[in-house]
Amino acid sequence: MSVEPLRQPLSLDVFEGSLDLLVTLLLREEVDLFELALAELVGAALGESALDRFDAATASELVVLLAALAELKSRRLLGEAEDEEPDPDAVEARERLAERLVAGAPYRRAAAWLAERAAACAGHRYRRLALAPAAAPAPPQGEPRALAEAMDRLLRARPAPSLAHLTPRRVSLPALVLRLRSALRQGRQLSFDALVDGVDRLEEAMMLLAALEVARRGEVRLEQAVPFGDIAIIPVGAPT
Amino acid sequence: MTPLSPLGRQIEALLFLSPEPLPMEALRELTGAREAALADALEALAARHEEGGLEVAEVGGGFALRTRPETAEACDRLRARPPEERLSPAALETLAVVAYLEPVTRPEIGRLRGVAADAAVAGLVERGLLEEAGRATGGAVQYRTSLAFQQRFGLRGAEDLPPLERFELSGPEAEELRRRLAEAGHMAEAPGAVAEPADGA
Amino acid sequence: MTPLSPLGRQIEALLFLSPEPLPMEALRELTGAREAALADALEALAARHEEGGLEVAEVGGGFALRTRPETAEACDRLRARPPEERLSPAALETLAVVAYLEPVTRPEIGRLRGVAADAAVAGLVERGLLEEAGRATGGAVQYRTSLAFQQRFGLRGAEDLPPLERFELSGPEAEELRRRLAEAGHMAEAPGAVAEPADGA
Repeated sequence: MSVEPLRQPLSLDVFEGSLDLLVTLLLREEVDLFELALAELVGAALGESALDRFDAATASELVVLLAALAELKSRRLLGEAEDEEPDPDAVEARERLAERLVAGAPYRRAAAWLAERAAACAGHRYRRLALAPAAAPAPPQGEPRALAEAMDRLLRARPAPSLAHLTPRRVSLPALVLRLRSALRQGRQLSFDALVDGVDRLEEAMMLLAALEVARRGEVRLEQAVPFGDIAIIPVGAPT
Repeated sequence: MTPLSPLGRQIEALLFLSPEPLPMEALRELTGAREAALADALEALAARHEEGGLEVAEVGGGFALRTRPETAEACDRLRARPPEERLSPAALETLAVVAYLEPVTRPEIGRLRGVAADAAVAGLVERGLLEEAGRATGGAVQYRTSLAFQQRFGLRGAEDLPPLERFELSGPEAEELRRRLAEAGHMAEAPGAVAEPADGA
Repeated sequence: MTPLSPLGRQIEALLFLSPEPLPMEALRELTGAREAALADALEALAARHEEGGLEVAEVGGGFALRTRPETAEACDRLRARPPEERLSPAALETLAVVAYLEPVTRPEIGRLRGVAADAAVAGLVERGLLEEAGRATGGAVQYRTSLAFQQRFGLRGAEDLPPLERFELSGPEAEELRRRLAEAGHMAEAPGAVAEPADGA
């Protein structure tokens, strides 16, 4: 299996993080770092459909790299003399960067190997069902009043919200839009309840936003038979 | 095709029930059979599942039953979950670093990757592909790859990873990199320095 | 034994994965096949599993794959195997935070540990070492250690916890620490704040 991500043409599919892009550029004879238009680089790295496959982590790394390249270009444009004595600090910094690039390169190639592996193993599903536990002990005497009280507490209005309990956001709207789209690729109607089965309330709310967003773009229509009932997410063009 | 031996049946039932791959050692304990007999029975079991919807796989340090890829679509409909999300390049690279260096801390990953690894690591922990593995001397949490990682990438264990040397830049490649870097000009502030990992947790 | 048809393979994979018996109606939806074809495929699947460790059973209003009775002994041994006994470092840390500060919420645990505690808390609840203890003012679920925790660690109660050398965590001081933890939630740059990802990487 030959993995040569560094030799592939520049596109999002080979964009392996900021340093890797730099390595790619440096190793490609045909690219002169200073003739490269930054705008072209953005286009090449994120692609035209960047919005559809937005990946915040990758994009933020690109931003960091672009800032660095912009700085490089500006230095060059200011026209430092070619034959000037090289600044020892600059030489040292360059050597440090080179060392880091060389040290990190194997992991970027290993990542490409992993990506191939993942593609080869993509179809397998594991059962992962917990073993039936030993028979649960019979509950001690139930107290019906306790049930009523528990229900009552749940139904009663909650105290004013405080920010203290906010859990950090770990789902993003673009990611959920992507997930929804890939689920819709089967061309079948989806059940909102099934989509959010087992997720927390925040993610459920975000998924609703994602569904509304996809509906706004005209890719699906939403139907809710009864108030508070399940929402059907129907791909446009699918039979009702 | 011949019917399964009683031992083969036991193994099939065990692999079916166990939520985790069962190492040979566990099979020995659970069946009381010897390793040679177990190996034969496993082979017969694998043969029996050829041309079916399931297969016997050696993955994550043991043996497991899993579905065959051609049934994936129906399986994903059953789980009412969208198919597994593609891993981003940042996530894959982070996984690669952890797989080769585990246990490893976030700052260490960040140093190798040239960008802070916090988001990538947290995302991978949430997806179950990385897990915590204690703390380093300085107090930073260390991470390692999980069983789900091995299942997803079809690895029996760390020994299935190609040696890292295979991926190293060759001498000429590294030289070339240095030369181009030098040509790129005066870099008092190396681009990589901009992206120093932010956390010391 | 004849190889399974593609439909048969799908059914086998579905019955393998499904936690509950699948009614004919569900199989129809999941495979898109007609009932007559499904019935044939189910029959072939059942025949294929004769003389194996598993069997196709019609049970609870649907079809299921389950272990055969003659494998029950080995299966019981698998069930009786003590689950992972050792507490992971993450679990132990989480237990410690709860034991010393209970009742405490997940975000508070995460703030103290420097990494999210969701998985560790869930695992400990599942293992019966932590339990819910009502809700904090803001609505977040609070946790405390369980009776099983006290038994396992040989403690009669919180007063049996070894004193911490450098901190005094009983009474008002513990209150104070909890208050600070809660306030940290309001502060943008809380020192121990969990570096959370902006999205799944």
